[in-house]
Amino acid sequence: MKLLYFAWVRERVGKPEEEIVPPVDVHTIAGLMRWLADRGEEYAYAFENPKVIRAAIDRTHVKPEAPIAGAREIAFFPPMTGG
Amino acid sequence: MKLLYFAWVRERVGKPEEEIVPPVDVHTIAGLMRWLADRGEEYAYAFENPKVIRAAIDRTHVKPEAPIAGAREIAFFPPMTGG
Amino acid sequence: MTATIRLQREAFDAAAEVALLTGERSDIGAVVTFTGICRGDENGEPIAALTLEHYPGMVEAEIGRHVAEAEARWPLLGVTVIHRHGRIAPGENIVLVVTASSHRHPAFEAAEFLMDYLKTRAPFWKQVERSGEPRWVDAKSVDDAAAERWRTRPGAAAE
Amino acid sequence: MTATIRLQREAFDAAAEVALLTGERSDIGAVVTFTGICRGDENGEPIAALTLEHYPGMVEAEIGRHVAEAEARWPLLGVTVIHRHGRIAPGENIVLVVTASSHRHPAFEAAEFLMDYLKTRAPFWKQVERSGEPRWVDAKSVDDAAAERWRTRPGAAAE
Repeated sequence: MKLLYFAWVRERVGKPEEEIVPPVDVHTIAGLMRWLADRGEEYAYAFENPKVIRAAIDRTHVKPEAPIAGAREIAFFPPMTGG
Repeated sequence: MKLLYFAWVRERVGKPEEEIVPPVDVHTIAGLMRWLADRGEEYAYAFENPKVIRAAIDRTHVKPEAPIAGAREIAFFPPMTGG
Repeated sequence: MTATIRLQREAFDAAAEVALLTGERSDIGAVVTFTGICRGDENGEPIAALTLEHYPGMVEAEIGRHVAEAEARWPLLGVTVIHRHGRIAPGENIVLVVTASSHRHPAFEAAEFLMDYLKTRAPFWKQVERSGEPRWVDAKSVDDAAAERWRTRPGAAAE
Repeated sequence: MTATIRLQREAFDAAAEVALLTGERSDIGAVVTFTGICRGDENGEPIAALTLEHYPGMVEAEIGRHVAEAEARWPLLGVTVIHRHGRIAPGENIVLVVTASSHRHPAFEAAEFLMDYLKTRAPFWKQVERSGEPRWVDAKSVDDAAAERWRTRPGAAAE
Protein backbone atom coordinates (compact mmCIF):
# COMPACT_ATOMS: atom_id res chain seq x y z
CA MET A 1 0.00 0.00 0.00
CA LYS A 2 1.00 3.60 -0.50
CA LEU A 3 1.71 5.84 2.47
CA LEU A 4 1.58 9.64 2.23
CA TYR A 5 2.95 12.09 4.79
CA PHE A 6 2.09 15.77 5.10
CA ALA A 7 3.39 18.88 6.89
CA TRP A 8 5.69 18.12 9.84
CA VAL A 9 5.02 14.38 9.62
CA ARG A 10 6.48 14.54 6.10
CA GLU A 11 9.42 16.64 7.28
CA ARG A 12 10.23 14.26 10.13
CA VAL A 13 9.92 11.07 8.07
CA GLY A 14 12.00 12.80 5.40
CA LYS A 15 9.87 11.83 2.40
CA PRO A 16 6.42 12.62 1.05
CA GLU A 17 5.40 9.06 0.20
CA GLU A 18 6.48 5.45 0.02
CA GLU A 19 5.20 1.95 -0.78
CA ILE A 20 5.05 -0.46 2.14
CA VAL A 21 3.85 -3.97 2.92
CA PRO A 22 2.95 -4.08 6.61
CA PRO A 23 3.15 -7.41 8.47
CA VAL A 24 -0.07 -9.39 8.61
CA ASP A 25 -0.49 -8.74 12.35
CA VAL A 26 -0.90 -4.99 11.76
CA HIS A 27 -4.64 -4.47 11.51
CA THR A 28 -5.43 -0.85 12.35
CA ILE A 29 -4.21 2.70 11.81
CA ALA A 30 -2.95 2.74 15.43
CA GLY A 31 -1.11 -0.53 14.85
CA LEU A 32 0.40 0.82 11.64
CA MET A 33 1.68 3.91 13.47
CA ARG A 34 3.30 1.70 16.15
CA TRP A 35 4.93 -0.45 13.46
CA LEU A 36 6.15 2.63 11.55
CA ALA A 37 7.62 4.15 14.75
CA ASP A 38 9.93 1.13 14.97
CA ARG A 39 11.35 1.56 11.48
CA GLY A 40 14.10 4.01 12.45
CA GLU A 41 14.96 7.27 14.14
CA GLU A 42 13.11 9.52 11.70
CA TYR A 43 9.93 7.44 12.03
CA ALA A 44 10.24 7.28 15.80
CA TYR A 45 10.43 11.09 15.83
CA ALA A 46 7.47 11.52 13.44
CA PHE A 47 5.24 9.11 15.37
CA GLU A 48 6.50 9.82 18.90
CA ASN A 49 3.06 11.22 19.85
CA PRO A 50 0.52 9.26 17.79
CA LYS A 51 -2.40 10.96 19.58
CA VAL A 52 -1.80 14.20 17.64
CA ILE A 53 -1.50 12.51 14.25
CA ARG A 54 -4.55 12.23 12.00
CA ALA A 55 -5.03 9.64 9.28
CA ALA A 56 -7.01 9.15 6.09
CA ILE A 57 -7.66 5.91 4.23
CA ASP A 58 -8.28 6.34 0.52
CA ARG A 59 -8.86 10.08 1.05
CA THR A 60 -11.40 9.80 3.84
CA HIS A 61 -10.70 10.74 7.48
CA VAL A 62 -10.53 7.72 9.79
CA LYS A 63 -10.00 7.07 13.50
CA PRO A 64 -6.97 5.22 14.95
CA GLU A 65 -9.03 2.05 15.40
CA ALA A 66 -9.98 1.94 11.69
CA PRO A 67 -8.96 -1.34 9.96
CA ILE A 68 -6.39 -0.95 7.20
CA ALA A 69 -7.35 -4.08 5.26
CA GLY A 70 -7.98 -3.27 1.60
CA ALA A 71 -6.56 0.26 1.83
CA ARG A 72 -4.70 1.46 -1.25
CA GLU A 73 -3.56 4.83 0.12
CA ILE A 74 -3.06 5.81 3.75
CA ALA A 75 -2.06 9.33 4.73
CA PHE A 76 -0.67 10.63 8.05
CA PHE A 77 -0.70 14.30 8.95
CA PRO A 78 -1.04 16.80 11.81
CA PRO A 79 -4.39 18.42 12.67
CA MET A 80 -5.48 20.57 9.76
CA THR A 81 -5.09 24.34 9.66
CA GLY A 82 -6.73 25.46 6.43
CA GLY A 83 -9.40 28.07 5.85
CA MET B 1 -45.39 69.37 16.12
CA LYS B 2 -44.74 67.74 12.78
CA LEU B 3 -46.36 64.42 11.90
CA LEU B 4 -44.99 62.12 9.20
CA TYR B 5 -46.77 59.16 7.62
CA PHE B 6 -45.21 56.34 5.62
CA ALA B 7 -46.31 53.48 3.34
CA TRP B 8 -50.00 52.57 3.69
CA VAL B 9 -50.49 54.90 6.65
CA ARG B 10 -49.46 57.74 4.32
CA GLU B 11 -51.71 56.46 1.54
CA ARG B 12 -54.74 56.19 3.84
CA VAL B 13 -54.22 59.58 5.50
CA GLY B 14 -53.69 61.01 2.02
CA LYS B 15 -50.62 63.12 2.79
CA PRO B 16 -46.98 62.51 3.76
CA GLU B 17 -46.81 65.08 6.57
CA GLU B 18 -48.59 67.84 8.43
CA GLU B 19 -48.19 70.25 11.35
CA ILE B 20 -50.54 69.66 14.28
CA VAL B 21 -51.14 70.97 17.79
CA PRO B 22 -52.67 68.13 19.80
CA PRO B 23 -54.91 69.01 22.76
CA VAL B 24 -53.22 69.19 26.16
CA ASP B 25 -54.92 66.01 27.38
CA VAL B 26 -53.14 63.90 24.71
CA HIS B 27 -50.04 62.63 26.45
CA THR B 28 -48.86 59.48 24.67
CA ILE B 29 -48.40 57.98 21.22
CA ALA B 30 -51.47 55.77 21.84
CA GLY B 31 -53.50 58.84 22.84
CA LEU B 32 -52.31 60.71 19.79
CA MET B 33 -53.42 57.82 17.53
CA ARG B 34 -56.88 57.82 19.18
CA TRP B 35 -57.14 61.58 18.70
CA LEU B 36 -56.01 61.35 15.06
CA ALA B 37 -58.51 58.54 14.34
CA ASP B 38 -61.30 61.03 15.23
CA ARG B 39 -60.19 63.66 12.72
CA GLY B 40 -62.07 62.23 9.71
CA GLU B 41 -62.73 59.22 7.58
CA GLU B 42 -59.22 58.93 6.13
CA TYR B 43 -57.66 59.10 9.61
CA ALA B 44 -60.20 56.62 10.99
CA TYR B 45 -59.19 54.23 8.18
CA ALA B 46 -55.45 54.77 8.69
CA PHE B 47 -55.63 54.25 12.46
CA GLU B 48 -58.43 51.65 12.60
CA ASN B 49 -56.04 49.05 13.98
CA PRO B 50 -53.50 51.00 16.08
CA LYS B 51 -51.84 47.77 17.28
CA VAL B 52 -50.19 47.27 13.89
CA ILE B 53 -48.92 50.84 13.60
CA ARG B 54 -45.40 51.68 14.73
CA ALA B 55 -44.22 55.11 15.81
CA ALA B 56 -41.01 57.09 16.09
CA ILE B 57 -40.39 60.27 18.07
CA ASP B 58 -37.60 62.42 16.70
CA ARG B 59 -36.36 59.52 14.59
CA THR B 60 -36.19 56.94 17.37
CA HIS B 61 -38.57 53.97 17.68
CA VAL B 62 -40.98 54.32 20.62
CA LYS B 63 -43.77 52.26 22.18
CA PRO B 64 -47.45 53.32 22.29
CA GLU B 65 -47.12 54.41 25.92
CA ALA B 66 -44.25 56.82 25.15
CA PRO B 67 -44.96 60.44 26.19
CA ILE B 68 -45.13 62.93 23.33
CA ALA B 69 -44.24 66.01 25.38
CA GLY B 70 -41.36 67.89 23.76
CA ALA B 71 -41.50 65.91 20.51
CA ARG B 72 -40.71 67.89 17.37
CA GLU B 73 -41.33 65.13 14.82
CA ILE B 74 -43.57 62.08 15.24
CA ALA B 75 -43.86 59.44 12.52
CA PHE B 76 -46.44 56.68 12.05
CA PHE B 77 -45.86 53.68 9.81
CA PRO B 78 -46.54 49.96 9.33
CA PRO B 79 -44.05 47.30 10.50
CA MET B 80 -40.86 47.67 8.51
CA THR B 81 -39.97 45.48 5.55
CA GLY B 82 -36.48 46.58 4.50
CA GLY B 83 -33.35 44.54 4.00
CA MET C 1 -13.21 51.20 13.13
CA THR C 2 -14.16 52.30 9.63
CA ALA C 3 -17.95 52.55 9.30
CA THR C 4 -19.76 53.54 6.12
CA ILE C 5 -23.54 53.91 5.99
CA ARG C 6 -25.12 54.93 2.72
CA LEU C 7 -28.61 55.26 1.37
CA GLN C 8 -28.86 55.52 -2.40
CA ARG C 9 -31.08 55.05 -5.45
CA GLU C 10 -28.39 53.51 -7.66
CA ALA C 11 -27.17 49.92 -7.58
CA PHE C 12 -23.95 49.35 -5.63
CA ASP C 13 -20.74 47.53 -6.47
CA ALA C 14 -20.07 45.07 -3.64
CA ALA C 15 -16.48 44.38 -4.77
CA ALA C 16 -15.62 48.09 -4.82
CA GLU C 17 -17.05 48.51 -1.31
CA VAL C 18 -15.02 45.56 -0.01
CA ALA C 19 -11.87 47.01 -1.62
CA LEU C 20 -12.56 50.37 0.05
CA LEU C 21 -13.01 48.71 3.42
CA THR C 22 -9.98 46.44 3.34
CA GLY C 23 -7.65 48.80 1.43
CA GLU C 24 -4.01 48.32 2.30
CA ARG C 25 -4.67 46.96 5.78
CA SER C 26 -3.03 43.73 6.88
CA ASP C 27 -4.88 43.18 10.16
CA ILE C 28 -8.09 41.94 8.49
CA GLY C 29 -8.32 38.15 8.33
CA ALA C 30 -12.01 37.76 7.48
CA VAL C 31 -14.50 39.65 5.34
CA VAL C 32 -18.17 38.67 5.17
CA THR C 33 -20.53 40.26 2.68
CA PHE C 34 -24.27 39.91 2.51
CA THR C 35 -26.03 41.02 -0.67
CA GLY C 36 -29.81 41.12 -0.74
CA ILE C 37 -31.23 40.77 -4.24
CA CYS C 38 -34.71 41.48 -5.61
CA ARG C 39 -36.28 38.10 -6.46
CA GLY C 40 -38.54 37.65 -9.47
CA ASP C 41 -41.38 36.37 -7.30
CA GLU C 42 -42.97 37.16 -3.95
CA ASN C 43 -44.90 34.33 -2.27
CA GLY C 44 -44.78 32.32 -5.48
CA GLU C 45 -46.22 35.02 -7.75
CA PRO C 46 -44.04 36.81 -10.31
CA ILE C 47 -43.40 40.50 -9.71
CA ALA C 48 -42.45 43.31 -12.09
CA ALA C 49 -40.51 45.35 -9.52
CA LEU C 50 -40.18 46.43 -5.90
CA THR C 51 -40.41 50.02 -4.72
CA LEU C 52 -38.73 50.85 -1.43
CA GLU C 53 -40.04 53.79 0.56
CA HIS C 54 -37.93 55.05 3.45
CA TYR C 55 -37.86 57.63 6.24
CA PRO C 56 -34.98 59.96 5.34
CA GLY C 57 -32.87 60.92 8.31
CA MET C 58 -34.20 58.18 10.55
CA VAL C 59 -32.84 55.40 8.33
CA GLU C 60 -29.29 56.65 8.71
CA ALA C 61 -29.72 57.24 12.46
CA GLU C 62 -31.24 53.80 13.05
CA ILE C 63 -28.59 51.96 11.02
CA GLY C 64 -25.92 54.02 12.80
CA ARG C 65 -27.22 52.84 16.18
CA HIS C 66 -27.05 49.19 15.08
CA VAL C 67 -23.59 49.57 13.61
CA ALA C 68 -22.47 51.09 16.92
CA GLU C 69 -24.03 48.16 18.78
CA ALA C 70 -22.31 45.65 16.49
CA GLU C 71 -19.02 47.44 17.13
CA ALA C 72 -19.57 47.18 20.89
CA ARG C 73 -20.41 43.47 20.71
CA TRP C 74 -17.76 42.17 18.30
CA PRO C 75 -14.13 43.10 17.60
CA LEU C 76 -14.74 44.57 14.15
CA LEU C 77 -12.23 46.32 11.93
CA GLY C 78 -14.76 47.72 9.46
CA VAL C 79 -18.45 47.80 8.59
CA THR C 80 -20.25 49.00 5.46
CA VAL C 81 -24.03 49.14 5.10
CA ILE C 82 -25.64 50.32 1.88
CA HIS C 83 -29.40 50.26 1.35
CA ARG C 84 -31.15 51.29 -1.83
CA HIS C 85 -34.52 52.99 -2.09
CA GLY C 86 -36.86 53.69 -5.01
CA ARG C 87 -37.75 51.26 -7.77
CA ILE C 88 -35.75 48.01 -8.00
CA ALA C 89 -36.21 45.36 -10.70
CA PRO C 90 -35.80 41.57 -10.19
CA GLY C 91 -32.16 40.54 -10.21
CA GLU C 92 -30.96 43.95 -8.97
CA ASN C 93 -29.27 44.32 -5.60
CA ILE C 94 -31.12 45.95 -2.67
CA VAL C 95 -28.88 45.88 0.37
CA LEU C 96 -25.22 45.28 1.17
CA VAL C 97 -23.60 44.55 4.51
CA VAL C 98 -19.84 44.09 4.72
CA THR C 99 -18.08 43.23 7.98
CA ALA C 100 -14.35 42.84 8.51
CA SER C 101 -12.54 41.37 11.49
CA SER C 102 -9.35 39.52 12.38
CA HIS C 103 -11.28 36.26 12.62
CA ARG C 104 -14.30 34.75 10.95
CA HIS C 105 -16.86 34.38 13.73
CA PRO C 106 -17.17 38.07 14.64
CA ALA C 107 -17.49 38.94 10.94
CA PHE C 108 -20.23 36.33 10.36
CA GLU C 109 -22.17 37.18 13.51
CA ALA C 110 -22.05 40.95 13.05
CA ALA C 111 -23.24 40.68 9.43
CA GLU C 112 -26.16 38.45 10.40
CA PHE C 113 -27.01 40.71 13.36
CA LEU C 114 -27.03 43.80 11.14
CA MET C 115 -29.24 42.11 8.54
CA ASP C 116 -31.72 40.86 11.15
CA TYR C 117 -32.02 44.41 12.50
CA LEU C 118 -32.22 46.05 9.10
CA LYS C 119 -35.18 43.81 8.30
CA THR C 120 -37.19 44.74 11.39
CA ARG C 121 -35.94 48.11 12.65
CA ALA C 122 -34.71 50.20 9.71
CA PRO C 123 -37.60 52.34 8.42
CA PHE C 124 -38.05 50.89 4.93
CA TRP C 125 -41.27 49.64 3.36
CA LYS C 126 -41.42 47.42 0.30
CA GLN C 127 -44.18 47.68 -2.23
CA VAL C 128 -44.55 45.01 -4.87
CA GLU C 129 -45.56 45.78 -8.45
CA ARG C 130 -47.50 43.00 -10.10
CA SER C 131 -49.41 43.08 -13.35
CA GLY C 132 -52.30 44.46 -11.32
CA GLU C 133 -52.06 47.12 -8.62
CA PRO C 134 -49.14 47.71 -6.27
CA ARG C 135 -49.29 46.01 -2.88
CA TRP C 136 -47.35 46.61 0.35
CA VAL C 137 -45.29 43.67 1.53
CA ASP C 138 -46.34 42.35 4.96
CA ALA C 139 -43.79 42.16 7.73
CA LYS C 140 -42.93 38.59 8.76
CA SER C 141 -42.98 37.34 12.32
CA VAL C 142 -39.94 35.15 11.58
CA ASP C 143 -37.99 38.36 10.97
CA ASP C 144 -39.01 39.68 14.39
CA ALA C 145 -37.96 36.39 15.95
CA ALA C 146 -34.62 36.56 14.13
CA ALA C 147 -33.92 40.04 15.49
CA GLU C 148 -35.13 39.08 18.97
CA ARG C 149 -32.64 36.22 19.41
CA TRP C 150 -29.72 38.71 19.49
CA ARG C 151 -31.07 40.15 22.75
CA THR C 152 -30.46 36.92 24.58
CA ARG C 153 -27.31 35.86 22.79
CA PRO C 154 -23.82 36.52 24.12
CA GLY C 155 -21.80 39.21 22.37
CA ALA C 156 -18.49 38.01 20.99
CA ALA C 157 -18.36 34.39 19.87
CA ALA C 158 -15.69 31.76 20.27
CA GLU C 159 -12.33 32.57 18.71
CA MET D 1 -27.87 23.45 -7.30
CA THR D 2 -24.73 24.93 -8.89
CA ALA D 3 -21.64 23.86 -6.95
CA THR D 4 -18.09 24.94 -7.79
CA ILE D 5 -15.08 23.66 -5.87
CA ARG D 6 -11.66 24.85 -6.88
CA LEU D 7 -8.16 24.53 -5.59
CA GLN D 8 -5.65 26.95 -7.08
CA ARG D 9 -2.34 28.74 -6.60
CA GLU D 10 -3.50 32.11 -7.96
CA ALA D 11 -5.55 34.71 -6.10
CA PHE D 12 -9.28 34.66 -6.86
CA ASP D 13 -11.72 37.40 -7.78
CA ALA D 14 -14.65 37.16 -5.36
CA ALA D 15 -16.86 39.49 -7.43
CA ALA D 16 -16.35 37.42 -10.59
CA GLU D 17 -17.23 34.24 -8.69
CA VAL D 18 -20.42 35.81 -7.31
CA ALA D 19 -21.39 36.98 -10.81
CA LEU D 20 -20.83 33.45 -12.15
CA LEU D 21 -22.99 31.99 -9.42
CA THR D 22 -25.90 34.42 -9.63
CA GLY D 23 -25.79 34.96 -13.41
CA GLU D 24 -29.17 35.76 -14.91
CA ARG D 25 -31.16 33.94 -12.21
CA SER D 26 -34.01 35.73 -10.46
CA ASP D 27 -34.73 33.20 -7.71
CA ILE D 28 -31.72 34.18 -5.58
CA GLY D 29 -32.59 36.63 -2.82
CA ALA D 30 -29.47 36.37 -0.68
CA VAL D 31 -25.77 35.93 -1.36
CA VAL D 32 -23.22 35.57 1.43
CA THR D 33 -19.51 35.62 0.74
CA PHE D 34 -16.71 34.82 3.13
CA THR D 35 -13.19 35.83 2.17
CA GLY D 36 -10.29 34.68 4.32
CA ILE D 37 -7.26 36.93 4.06
CA CYS D 38 -3.63 36.42 5.10
CA ARG D 39 -3.01 38.69 8.08
CA GLY D 40 0.34 40.43 8.59
CA ASP D 41 0.78 38.84 11.99
CA GLU D 42 0.25 35.48 13.69
CA ASN D 43 -0.15 35.51 17.47
CA GLY D 44 1.02 39.12 17.59
CA GLU D 45 4.26 38.55 15.66
CA PRO D 46 4.72 39.89 12.12
CA ILE D 47 5.00 37.29 9.36
CA ALA D 48 6.54 37.48 5.89
CA ALA D 49 4.18 34.96 4.27
CA LEU D 50 2.15 31.79 4.70
CA THR D 51 2.70 28.59 2.77
CA LEU D 52 -0.25 26.24 2.45
CA GLU D 53 0.46 22.56 1.90
CA HIS D 54 -2.44 20.34 0.86
CA TYR D 55 -3.37 16.74 0.06
CA PRO D 56 -4.30 16.77 -3.64
CA GLY D 57 -7.36 14.71 -4.43
CA MET D 58 -8.50 14.45 -0.83
CA VAL D 59 -9.05 18.21 -0.52
CA GLU D 60 -11.56 18.23 -3.37
CA ALA D 61 -13.28 15.07 -2.10
CA GLU D 62 -13.53 16.37 1.46
CA ILE D 63 -14.87 19.79 0.42
CA GLY D 64 -17.29 18.04 -1.92
CA ARG D 65 -18.66 15.99 0.98
CA HIS D 66 -19.25 19.12 3.04
CA VAL D 67 -20.86 20.99 0.17
CA ALA D 68 -23.21 18.01 -0.30
CA GLU D 69 -24.01 18.08 3.40
CA ALA D 70 -24.73 21.83 3.28
CA GLU D 71 -27.01 21.23 0.31
CA ALA D 72 -28.90 18.58 2.27
CA ARG D 73 -29.30 20.80 5.34
CA TRP D 74 -30.24 24.13 3.76
CA PRO D 75 -32.24 25.14 0.67
CA LEU D 76 -29.30 26.46 -1.32
CA LEU D 77 -29.32 27.69 -4.91
CA GLY D 78 -25.57 27.79 -5.35
CA VAL D 79 -22.26 27.24 -3.55
CA THR D 80 -18.72 28.15 -4.54
CA VAL D 81 -15.64 27.16 -2.54
CA ILE D 82 -12.17 28.22 -3.66
CA HIS D 83 -9.07 27.50 -1.60
CA ARG D 84 -5.57 28.56 -2.51
CA HIS D 85 -2.38 26.64 -1.84
CA GLY D 86 1.30 27.55 -2.06
CA ARG D 87 2.86 30.80 -0.87
CA ILE D 88 0.53 33.63 0.16
CA ALA D 89 1.65 37.09 1.27
CA PRO D 90 -0.09 39.26 3.91
CA GLY D 91 -3.13 41.04 2.48
CA GLU D 92 -3.71 38.35 -0.18
CA ASN D 93 -6.86 36.23 -0.13
CA ILE D 94 -6.69 32.55 0.93
CA VAL D 95 -10.20 31.13 0.82
CA LEU D 96 -13.58 32.06 -0.62
CA VAL D 97 -16.99 30.64 0.24
CA VAL D 98 -20.06 31.93 -1.60
CA THR D 99 -23.57 30.70 -0.77
CA ALA D 100 -26.79 31.72 -2.51
CA SER D 101 -30.35 31.08 -1.38
CA SER D 102 -33.82 32.59 -1.63
CA HIS D 103 -33.50 33.91 1.92
CA ARG D 104 -30.72 35.13 4.12
CA HIS D 105 -30.54 32.62 6.97
CA PRO D 106 -29.74 29.53 4.90
CA ALA D 107 -27.05 31.52 3.05
CA PHE D 108 -25.46 32.74 6.30
CA GLU D 109 -25.61 29.38 8.06
CA ALA D 110 -24.30 27.34 5.14
CA ALA D 111 -21.35 29.73 4.65
CA GLU D 112 -20.42 29.56 8.33
CA PHE D 113 -20.85 25.78 8.37
CA LEU D 114 -18.57 25.37 5.35
CA MET D 115 -15.90 27.62 6.84
CA ASP D 116 -15.97 25.81 10.19
CA TYR D 117 -15.48 22.50 8.39
CA LEU D 118 -12.82 23.81 6.03
CA LYS D 119 -10.79 24.90 9.06
CA THR D 120 -10.86 21.52 10.78
CA ARG D 121 -11.49 18.85 8.13
CA ALA D 122 -10.05 19.99 4.81
CA PRO D 123 -6.48 18.66 4.51
CA PHE D 124 -4.50 21.91 4.46
CA TRP D 125 -1.55 22.84 6.65
CA LYS D 126 -0.30 26.38 7.13
CA GLN D 127 3.33 27.18 7.60
CA VAL D 128 4.37 30.65 8.70
CA GLU D 129 7.45 32.38 7.37
CA ARG D 130 9.04 34.73 9.85
CA SER D 131 12.42 36.40 9.68
CA GLY D 132 13.81 33.20 11.19
CA GLU D 133 12.86 29.67 10.21
CA PRO D 134 9.43 28.53 8.94
CA ARG D 135 7.03 27.17 11.55
CA TRP D 136 3.86 25.06 11.23
CA VAL D 137 0.73 26.73 12.54
CA ASP D 138 -0.93 24.85 15.41
CA ALA D 139 -4.55 23.78 15.08
CA LYS D 140 -6.86 25.59 17.50
CA SER D 141 -9.30 23.82 19.79
CA VAL D 142 -11.81 26.67 19.26
CA ASP D 143 -11.95 25.64 15.60
CA ASP D 144 -12.80 22.08 16.58
CA ALA D 145 -15.51 23.39 18.89
CA ALA D 146 -16.90 25.58 16.10
CA ALA D 147 -17.16 22.61 13.74
CA GLU D 148 -18.59 20.39 16.48
CA ARG D 149 -21.58 22.66 17.19
CA TRP D 150 -23.06 21.89 13.75
CA ARG D 151 -23.52 18.25 14.77
CA THR D 152 -26.04 19.20 17.43
CA ARG D 153 -27.67 22.09 15.64
CA PRO D 154 -30.85 21.78 13.62
CA GLY D 155 -30.49 21.86 9.84
CA ALA D 156 -32.40 24.65 8.19
CA ALA D 157 -32.99 27.73 10.32
CA ALA D 158 -36.06 29.94 10.50
CA GLU D 159 -36.63 31.29 7.05
